[in-house]
Formats: sequence, structure tokens, C-alpha cells
Amino acid sequence: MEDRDTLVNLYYTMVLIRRTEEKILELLLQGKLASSMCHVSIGQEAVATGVCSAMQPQDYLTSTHRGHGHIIARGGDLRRIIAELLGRETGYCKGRGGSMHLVDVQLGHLGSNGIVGGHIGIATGAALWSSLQNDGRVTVAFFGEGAMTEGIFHEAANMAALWRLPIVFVCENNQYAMSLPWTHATAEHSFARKGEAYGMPGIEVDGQDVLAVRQVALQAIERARRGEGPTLIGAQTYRFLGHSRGDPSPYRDKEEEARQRARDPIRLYQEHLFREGIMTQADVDALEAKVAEVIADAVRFAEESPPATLDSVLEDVFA
Amino acid sequence: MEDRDTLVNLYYTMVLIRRTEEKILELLLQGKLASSMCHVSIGQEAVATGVCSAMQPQDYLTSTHRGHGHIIARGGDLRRIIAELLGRETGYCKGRGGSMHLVDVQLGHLGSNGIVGGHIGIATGAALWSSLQNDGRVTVAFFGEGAMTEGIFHEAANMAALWRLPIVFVCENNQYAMSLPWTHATAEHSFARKGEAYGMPGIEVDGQDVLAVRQVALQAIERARRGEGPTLIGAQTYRFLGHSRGDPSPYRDKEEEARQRARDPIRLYQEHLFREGIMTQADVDALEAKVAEVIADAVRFAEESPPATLDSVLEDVFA
Amino acid sequence: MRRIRYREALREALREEMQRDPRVFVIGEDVGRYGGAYAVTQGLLQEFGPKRIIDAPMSEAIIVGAALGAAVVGGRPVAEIMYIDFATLAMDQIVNQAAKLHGMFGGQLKAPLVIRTQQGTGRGAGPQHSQSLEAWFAHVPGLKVVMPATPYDAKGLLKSAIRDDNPVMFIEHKGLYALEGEVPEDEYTVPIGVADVKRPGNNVTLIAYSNMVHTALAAAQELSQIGISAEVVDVRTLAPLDMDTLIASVTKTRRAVVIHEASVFGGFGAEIAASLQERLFDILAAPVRRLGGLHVPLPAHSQLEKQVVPGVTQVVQVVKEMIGAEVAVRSTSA
Amino acid sequence: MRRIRYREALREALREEMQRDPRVFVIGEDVGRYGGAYAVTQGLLQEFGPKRIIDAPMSEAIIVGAALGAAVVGGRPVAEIMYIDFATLAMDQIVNQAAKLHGMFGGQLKAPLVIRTQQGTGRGAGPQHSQSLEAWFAHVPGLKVVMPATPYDAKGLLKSAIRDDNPVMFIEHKGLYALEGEVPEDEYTVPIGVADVKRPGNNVTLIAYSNMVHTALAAAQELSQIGISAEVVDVRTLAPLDMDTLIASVTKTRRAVVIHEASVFGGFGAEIAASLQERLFDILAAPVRRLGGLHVPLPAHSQLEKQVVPGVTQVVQVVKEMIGAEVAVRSTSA
Ligand SMILES: Cc1ncc(C[n+]2csc(CCOP(=O)(O)OP(=O)(O)O)c2C)c(N)n1
Ligand SMILES: Cc1ncc(C[n+]2csc(CCOP(=O)(O)OP(=O)(O)O)c2C)c(N)n1
Ligand SMILES: [Mg+2]
Ligand SMILES: [Mg+2]
Repeated sequence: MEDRDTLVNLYYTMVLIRRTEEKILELLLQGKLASSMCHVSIGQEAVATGVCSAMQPQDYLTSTHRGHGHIIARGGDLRRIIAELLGRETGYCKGRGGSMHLVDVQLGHLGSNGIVGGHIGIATGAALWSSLQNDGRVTVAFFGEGAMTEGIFHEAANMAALWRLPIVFVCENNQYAMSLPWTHATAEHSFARKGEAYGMPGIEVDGQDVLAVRQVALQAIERARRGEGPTLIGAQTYRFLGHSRGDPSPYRDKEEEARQRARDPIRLYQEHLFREGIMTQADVDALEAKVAEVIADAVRFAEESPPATLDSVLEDVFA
Repeated sequence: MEDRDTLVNLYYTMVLIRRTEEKILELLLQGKLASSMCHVSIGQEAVATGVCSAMQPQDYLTSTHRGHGHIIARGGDLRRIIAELLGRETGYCKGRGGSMHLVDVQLGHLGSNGIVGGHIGIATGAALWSSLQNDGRVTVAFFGEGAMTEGIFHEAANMAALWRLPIVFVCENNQYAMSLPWTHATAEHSFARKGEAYGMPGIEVDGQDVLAVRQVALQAIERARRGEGPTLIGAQTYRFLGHSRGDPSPYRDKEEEARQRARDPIRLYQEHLFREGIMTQADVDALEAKVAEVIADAVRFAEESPPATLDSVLEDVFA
Repeated sequence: MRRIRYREALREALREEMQRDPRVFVIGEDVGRYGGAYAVTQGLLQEFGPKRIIDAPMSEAIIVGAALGAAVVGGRPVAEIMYIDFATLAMDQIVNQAAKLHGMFGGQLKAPLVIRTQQGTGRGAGPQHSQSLEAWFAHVPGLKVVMPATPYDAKGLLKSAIRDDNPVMFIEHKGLYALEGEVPEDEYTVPIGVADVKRPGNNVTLIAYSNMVHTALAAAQELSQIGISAEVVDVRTLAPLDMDTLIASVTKTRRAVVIHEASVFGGFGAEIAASLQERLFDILAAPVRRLGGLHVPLPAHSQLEKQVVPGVTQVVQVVKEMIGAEVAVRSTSA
Repeated sequence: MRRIRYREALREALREEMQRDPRVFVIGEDVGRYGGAYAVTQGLLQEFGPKRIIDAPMSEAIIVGAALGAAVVGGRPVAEIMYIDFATLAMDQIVNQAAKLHGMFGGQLKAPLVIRTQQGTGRGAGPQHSQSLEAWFAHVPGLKVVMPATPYDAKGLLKSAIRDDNPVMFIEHKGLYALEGEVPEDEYTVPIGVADVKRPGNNVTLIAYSNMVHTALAAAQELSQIGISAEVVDVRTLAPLDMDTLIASVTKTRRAVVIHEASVFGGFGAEIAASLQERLFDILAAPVRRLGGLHVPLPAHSQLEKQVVPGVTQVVQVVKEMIGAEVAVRSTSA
């Protein structure tokens, strides 16, 4: 059994992601974001939260265009995240990456990426270095199911399994890649079969159940750390909103949306916590208040920060 | 049961490939080849022969850097093949493609390729067009097992299975990609599992047994023609010589080589034909004589042909 | 004349060619149900059905490969790569396969294939969604490279590209989709390989393509206020390049500025500048100047992004320098 | 001084850097057991073992990706792409990932990664194994591009590339591996970003890199017979480009020919020519000329291949034209 702190932290993280992204959408509508690119993960919080909770401090991860949740769950600095989105010099990328390029090398977060699947290479390489050095670290590569049909996924999965690299491939299957349903992306939907092609276990998990995700991730990460090689996790989840702003998702069935939204991972987990007597409504209210404060502080920090400058862009072309 | 003509033709084709490639090696040593690139398929003749014998005249194929066998088995013009290798204007590519770029559009041979896996895209596209047009054609994509770990294989296999394209993926697994043994290329060697990842059957066959290859190919091609989608065939074979000239294959176990060479597909088939009373030694001798004549004629034709010219290179940049 | 947007002009070209020729089809990511990331193919799925507007899985290499294969056996595909930045995933298929197919195979095969894509800044889309990579493709023998600046050219050139028997990189600009311009109702095409004088002038030639044509036109307008008459030549097709039109213009004006959004360093402007000085050395009154992007990864921040690519002020400034410098030289040598 | 071959010089650089720094490792296809397709890494597997000389599966994208990832977390990888033509399969990893990593992430990450590859004609290797693609990489901000012509430079520059904290495209030439040259036994490096005057002269500057340096040197030799003194400048590093050295030379000679094997059209020579005329317009006695490959898919036929790329005769011819033309102009205007 998990201790109370862990269980409450999972809830806190999910709420923090949700509220932060709600705030980001608000800032977006106010025209405050410095870049037009912004993809929120509302509805998918349990995956980032469950997986990151299973990681050790020394571990690495790489992330996607829909990566706010990953960096928040990894303990990223909300101030620097919001500052990045507002295009400030204090942002994680000094304002020049925006929502798609968050990174925190101190936390082993090796960057989110605008090229679907592009960062899987970096993740594989980090795991290769860990394997060569035998440094005990594990790398987690998050990606959407859209990345599964890109060539780089194939090459990375094959190499990782071949060399038993300490990496966990976490597919957040939110059922759509922009407008393309997963049913129209591939003829084989079993993650077990997809993993087996490389000689690697493929495990499906309910991505709306944070505890289930955590369990599967703990096992896969420990397996990787023991030197037994990679695992492919297929976390079944759903993108509650459109692909990005201005996408009302007309290509999705409204009934399907309603059915999926009914399985809100935060609400499901809250019910569980209430049922098990781990948290009360009062606890939740206090937690929400704390989250609101943290977010308000981050926004304040960002808004007071100096804007990004061209000079710093010019300085950073070469290391 | 197959009729005698078919059975004898299979033998003829295998011998023609073998003797042609022996002649090519001779021309190479004499310094007569116009290009330095040349990869022979000695030891692998049963795969090209068995598969091509299962194709219909209207079908397409694409081929590899090790593609002499495919074009010969498809009925390619030996004169134009040798002329191409000798760099003559009468060659299939007017002397500017060489051994790696044979092609015969009249025969539905859509080209061999110097980029490992590169032509799998073209094959998939030909099959896509057949599917859109419902023209009853099937495309065969030949490739070595080295191509299986390239991203393009993954993307093509996934698309073909998803859309049930009329294509057959024929992997000639000769166990090595240059010096890389198949055991070091992937952790999963089952073609069934590799195919299943895309929702497509994967079938292994003894690539040294021309009749077995033919049977598997007939089934896969008919399946494709019925609109039931692609098949991945893994034909287990062996490259009797080095990867290319000047490769004595020091990375291969000599015992393994001896064991594999003992399973010469031509000899195995000859024994079968003798056993079944389909051919006699006299028949074989006559057939060899005919093959020798055909090759001599092709070499003569090529040597008498005018050399390739820069003018024609300049003309053909755009269609 | 009727005015429509660049994206609508492109859509009309696709629709008309699909109506005219049943072999034409579209394949790409989100081209059907979504209508294209920049809404160019909106409505075409409903009109032509899923066998002619094909939503592909996320697999850029095989999207181009499949289009190429279909082209080889009789189709006339238009493959869409959503951002040119993702063409990096299909370079083998474009460069080693499509571009070389005709020549490499001794003329036996041909690849009547259009690759539609878009590039450039203007939406703060960041370092991996805003690059301008036309110079790569122009450098590849066997590829045609087309970059329309106006709705009229977009429609006419796309129709020509679809009818062309060669692989054509058709590079749109994300900042132009909403641009309105005159487009006739009647059928027309614009030939590939022909540059276009978008504004006549006498003192200097501004050579540009894609979005920078509009920057050049605005600069020409501003220069006219101070008595400098600038001719604006829209290159339109980078390969094959219409040097004749450029040479005719610069022979007249004796001064040229080449402007593009791509990084100046190693950009296509270098080809034009190098050629012009080779051909018109004795005629040029000043060196050919180049204006282009700074050699940096493009920042996502919209304000920074603007500072990285050339603007009207810089064009005007450079022209003033050129003409001023020359006057200065003339007066000292006199 | 000791003379060794280009391939041995490269091998020494790898060996010395691997001995010096345990973080350096090699990854690529057939680099171990096979010793490299062009035998550069021969013997290194035996010396350093399979954890430092890594035979990868045929997966060019992940070879670069894995090297990049290792570089980000502390390794100093040298990834080998067997032919530059296959870099088309890894362009996203090279261009969108490695090159942008440092700038895009606000300086937080760095990618000390060398991508060794080789290119060019000389072996009749055909259209998909003989391309010269350096211009693509030079155009990408965040990449360094190095192209050594001699064993000395090959060794010294590879050592510098391995020590550099940025991604370096290290482009060798397949026709140079057997070339012998002087290489000291003692430790040395050659700095990235510095061009080299390989032969001094006064009447014309021949600007070249990689194998064309030798063509330029042979041409200079021939020109000296007819009283023309040619300076040969080896660019060595395309990015960052050492314009100062080029400008100093051309300021002296007042004439320049840029020579590379890649297709002239859109080639890197255009950048050099365009820059020179921009900077030295009043000094140049003749237009900057460019010599490069014909704009065609490279034929596999060795004899045809030779006709496609520039040779000594052409260089001599162009220089004679330049100097002759100028004399002609001078005499008519006199
Ligand atoms: C290589 C590449 N192709 C296309 C795109 C455009 N694009 C951005 S996100 C996206 C969908 C990605 O789907 P998925 O991987 O499932 O992630 P999700 O958006 O569902 O989180 C597409 C097509 C891209 N960024 N990169
Ligand atoms: C994309 C690519 N990578 C590397 C090479 C160099 N190369 C040519 S053949 C070969 C081995 C191919 O192995 P396989 O596919 O098994 O075919 P085989 O040679 O065994 O017939 C390699 C590495 C290439 N031509 N293309
Ligand atoms: Mg998705
Ligand atoms: Mg093989």
C-alpha cells in the first residue's frame, strides 16, 4: 500500500496540471502567449502524474508538444514554465521555445519537442549512455500514439530492445493524432503485439486511473533499472479538448466525447480518495486553494519578468 | 502438382542467375564494369526465382542493391542487364545506373535501389494505386533483413496493412547486413511477430527451397489479390560470398559458412528434380549449355554496344 | 476582378485539377476530416471522397514514398507535408528517390508528383515549425521548386505543378494563406520556370519570392516617396530558375537586392547574387546585396521572430545605402 | 616528416581522442567488426571493445538520435553515417534536433556530437552514393561543417570536432582516403573556423575545399607554367566560414574562382561568391567565377562521372578566360 503523502501528492499533481492548463488557456485567450503554439493535456493528467511519480530523481525523461503535464509532474518550476509561455527571459528557454519546448536539465527533463517522435531519439541516446556508464538511471520517453507510426519509433524501439537499454516507452494513447483516430492509424491496436515485434513487453493500462498507471510504471522502471530492457506502456486516455486552440474536433463523435469525459481522471481519483477516507472535501478545498496560489504566484512572476531579447538568441546559437 | 515446364523453368532461372552472376564477377575482375558497385546474390537464387514464378505478368516489383536475381527471374533482358553493367547506352539505364539500379518498366519491374529500404516506399505507392484503381495487380517488394530496421519499413508495413494494400513484403534474410548478423540487428527474430505488430501475417520459409518459396509466395500474392492485404515473408537464405568485392567476410564463422554453403539451393533442387525423375543429368547439361549461350550472347551484345554518353545524362534530368 | 484568398486559390486549383483528371489525388496528414492544418483542403473530402483525399497515418517518409510509387504507375498525387520542417523525415524519398528517378533509370520511369508544403515565420510557431528550407531543394537536380507569392500565382502554378511530369516541391508560406488577391473565374495556368515583374522600376531591382515579394512591394512603394524607382521581380520558381528575366531587369536598373526569409548564410539568394555578378559584372553599379534571416534557430516568441527576418525598413535602408554609396563613389572619383 | 594516409590520419584522431577522453565513443553501421566501409575505424573495436566502438543496426535516424541523446547527458559520441546520401534518413535528428538543441532550449542543453560521413564521386558509386550535400548543412544554424582536404587537416580537425561542444558535420571525401600526406607524430589540433592558404600566389585566388583543393593545386601548378601565379585557399570549415582569410587573399589577387564538386546550382560556392562581391566589389578585377558539378543525378559510370565534376583543365581554362578577358577589356578601354 502507498502511504498517504504519496497518494495526496498524486492528487495534488493532477490538480496542479489541470488548473495550470486552464490558466494557460485563459492567458491564451487574453492574447498573452508569446507563441501561437499551445497544446493542453486536459483529461490526460493521470498518465504524466502516475509515470513521473514512479521515477527516481536521477532519472531522465523526454516529452512532447503536449508536454505541460510531464514537466509539472516532474516537479518543474511553474514560474519558469509560465514565463516561457509569456516569452520572458526568465522562462525555461529564455522565452524562445514556448509551450512545445519546455526543458529542465536539473530535473533530468531533457526537453519537449515539436517534431512528433523526434525526441524519442534523444531519450534512447540518454538510455544508451546510462547503459554504457552503468549509472543506474532510467529514461522515460513520453509520446502520443501518433508517434507510433513514425519511423523513428521503430528504429528506437528496436535499438532499445536489442541492447536492453534502461528506457520506458510511454505511449499516451489519447485516441487521436490531430483528426486521425487511432483506429485509422494502424491495423493492429494491441500494445503487446507492437512491443513483441521488438522483443519487448507491451502493457496496456487504463490511463485514467492514476494508481494503475503508477503501478505499471513502477514495474517497467524497475525492470529497466535491473538491466532487463525496455517496456512499451500503452496508457489509454483521452484528449478532452481540441488538438489545439481553434479545433472544435468536429471529427469526433459527440457521444464518444461525453462517454470519455465522464471518466475524468481527477474525479475518478477523488472518488477513490474519498471512498478510502484518505482525503475529505475540506482537504480538497485546501489543496485547490494552495494550487490557485502557486499558479497566481507563477503568473505574477512571469508578468513581472523582462521580455526575451534577440541578443540572447544570438548568443546561444553555439555552445 | 506443378507441371514439368514450370519445374524446369524454376531450375533454368536459378542456373541463369547463378551463371550470370559468375560472369559478372569475371567481368568485374577484368575491370570491365563501369561502376565500382556490385553485389551478387549467389546462394540466394531460390528466393527471387520462387517469388517471381508466383507473380502474374501485370504485377509489379521493386528490388534492392542485390537485385540481379530479381530482374532475371522476372524475365529481364540479359543483354540490357550486362550492357548496363558495362556502361553502355543500350543498358537498362543507358549505362548510368549500374548494378544497383536495374529496372524494366515493361515487366512491371519498378527499379532496384541503392538506399536500403528506399524502394519500399515506391512499392507501397504502386500497391496504393492498384488498390485505388482496383486494377487487380499485386506488388512485390524485395528487401534484405537489413531493411527491416529502417524506419521506412515500419511506415510502409503499417500503411499497407492499414489499407489492406495488395503488396507482398519479401524479406530475403541472408543473415547479414554487411557485417551485421541478424542476431545483432534486432532482439526479435520471428517474422510472425514482426508482421503481427502491423496486423499482417508473417510467414517464414526455407529460402533455399525454391518450391517452398513458390508456395508461400503464391498464397501471399493471391491473398493480396483478393484484397485481404499484405503478407510479410521471411525467406531464410545465405549470402555465399562477401557483401561486395573485397569483402572476405572475416566477421563470419567459417563453420557456419560451410554449413550454409552445403545447402546450395540449386543443388538441393537439382537433387529433387533427379529424385522425382523430372530432369536427368543430360537435361541439366543441355540447360547449362543453353544458359552459357544466352550469357555469351548478352556479353557480346553489351561489348558491341556504344558507351553511355553525357548528352543523354543531360537530357534525362527532367521528363 | 474577383478577389479570393491564397488558401482558396490553392483549393480551387486542387478541385479543378481533380475534376479535370481522375488520376489526381491528395494524400497527407489531416488533409481530409480536418481539412488541412491550414485549411487548404477544406471540403474536398466531402466532394471527392476518401479515395481521392486520403488521410494518412503520421509517417512522412511513406506519405511521400507512397505518392511517388503511385505516380510511377499512373497516378498524379499531391502529397502534403504539413510543415516543411517535417520534410526532414522524408528527404530520402524526395531527394534520393523522386528527384533521381527519371534520370537514374535512364528515362524509363517518371514521377509526376507534387509535394505541397508550407514554411516560414509569422505565427510564432518556433524553431521546428518555421524554417525556410527552399535552398536545399533547389540544389537537388531533378526537382522543380515553386514558391508562389499571390493567390493568382498560387492557383496557376499549382495547376501547372500537377500537370508537370516531374516531382515539384510546391512551397507555400504560412503567413500568406489569408492574403486576398485577384483571381479570374476562368481557367488559367501560370508556367513553371518563369519569373514575374510585379512592379516595374528603373533604379534598383528587388528580387524576392514568396512572402518577401510583399515586403519588396511595400519597400518599393516607400522608396518611390523619396524618388527611387524600384522594380520588383518575383522569382516564383527557384528551379528551374528564370535568370533571363532577372538579367533583363538588372541590366536595366544596374542594382539588385535579393530578399528572402531563409537564413542569408547559404541561402538561395546567394545563387542569384553569384549568378548576377558573374553575368553582369560590367553593368552592375553596386554589389548585389542580399537580405535574409539571421543565422539562428527561429525563436517561438512572435516579437523576436519578427526581428529575425527582413522587414520593409531594412530593404529601404539597404537600397538607400546602395544608391547613396554609389553617389558617394561617383563624387569622389569625379 | 612522417607520411600517412587520410584514412589513417582520421583513425589516429579517433584513437587519440578515445584514449584521452573516456567519454568519446563511436557508433555507426559496420564501424566495428567490418572496420568501417572505408576502413577508417579498422582495428578500433579490438583496441577499445564493443562499448566504445558500437555496431548499430541499419537505422540512420536513431544512430544520430542515440548519439545526440548520449551527448546531451555527458557522452562525446562520434556517429558515422556511411554515405552522406544516407543522412537524408536522419535529417530531422541532425537539423531539427541536434542543431537547434542548444539555442532552442535557451542554452540549457548542449550537443557535443560529431557526425562523420563521406561524400563525393570517384568510385562510380552512382546517383545515391556520390552526392555532395555540404550546402544543406552549412545553411543550418547551429551546425558546424568541416571538410578536410589533407591527412594533416583531417586529423587535426577531427580532434577539434570531437572536443567541440557543438554538433559538427565532419564530411570526408571518398576519393581522398588513400591520399598520403605529412602528419606529425606529436599531438596537434587544427582549429575549426580557420581557412588555410595551401599555396601562395598573386594573380588569382582559387578557393576550394575537400578533394577540389587538390584540383586547385594541380591547376595552380599548371598555371604557373604560363606565368600565372594562383593562390590556393582551402576553406576547410564551411560553417563558421572564415571570410577574413578569403577576403585577405582576394584583396591581394583581385580575382577569385570558387571550386567544389557539388552541383554549382545552389551550391556553397554561391555563398562565397556572393559574399566576396558584396565585400570586394570595388577591388575585384573580374567577376567571381564558380566551378562545380553539373546539375544532374550523378551517373554510376566512372567515365561519365568524371565529366560531371570539375577538373584541372576547366580550372585552368576559367582562369585563362578571366585574365584574358580582363586584358582584353584593359586593352580596348586603353
Ligand atoms: C513529424 C511531425 N508530423 C506532424 C506534426 C504535426 N502534428 C503536431 S501534433 C500532431 C498529432 C500528434 O498526435 P499524437 O502523437 O497522438 O499526440 P497528441 O497530439 O494526441 O498528444 C500532428 C500531426 C508534427 N508536429 N511532427
Ligand atoms: C540506408 C542505407 N544504409 C546503409 C547502406 C549501406 N549498405 C548497403 S547494403 C548494406 C547491407 C544491407 O543488408 P541487407 O538489407 O540485409 O541486404 P543484403 O546486402 O544482405 O542483401 C548496407 C549497410 C545503404 N546502401 N543504405
Ligand atoms: Mg494522440
Ligand atoms: Mg542481409
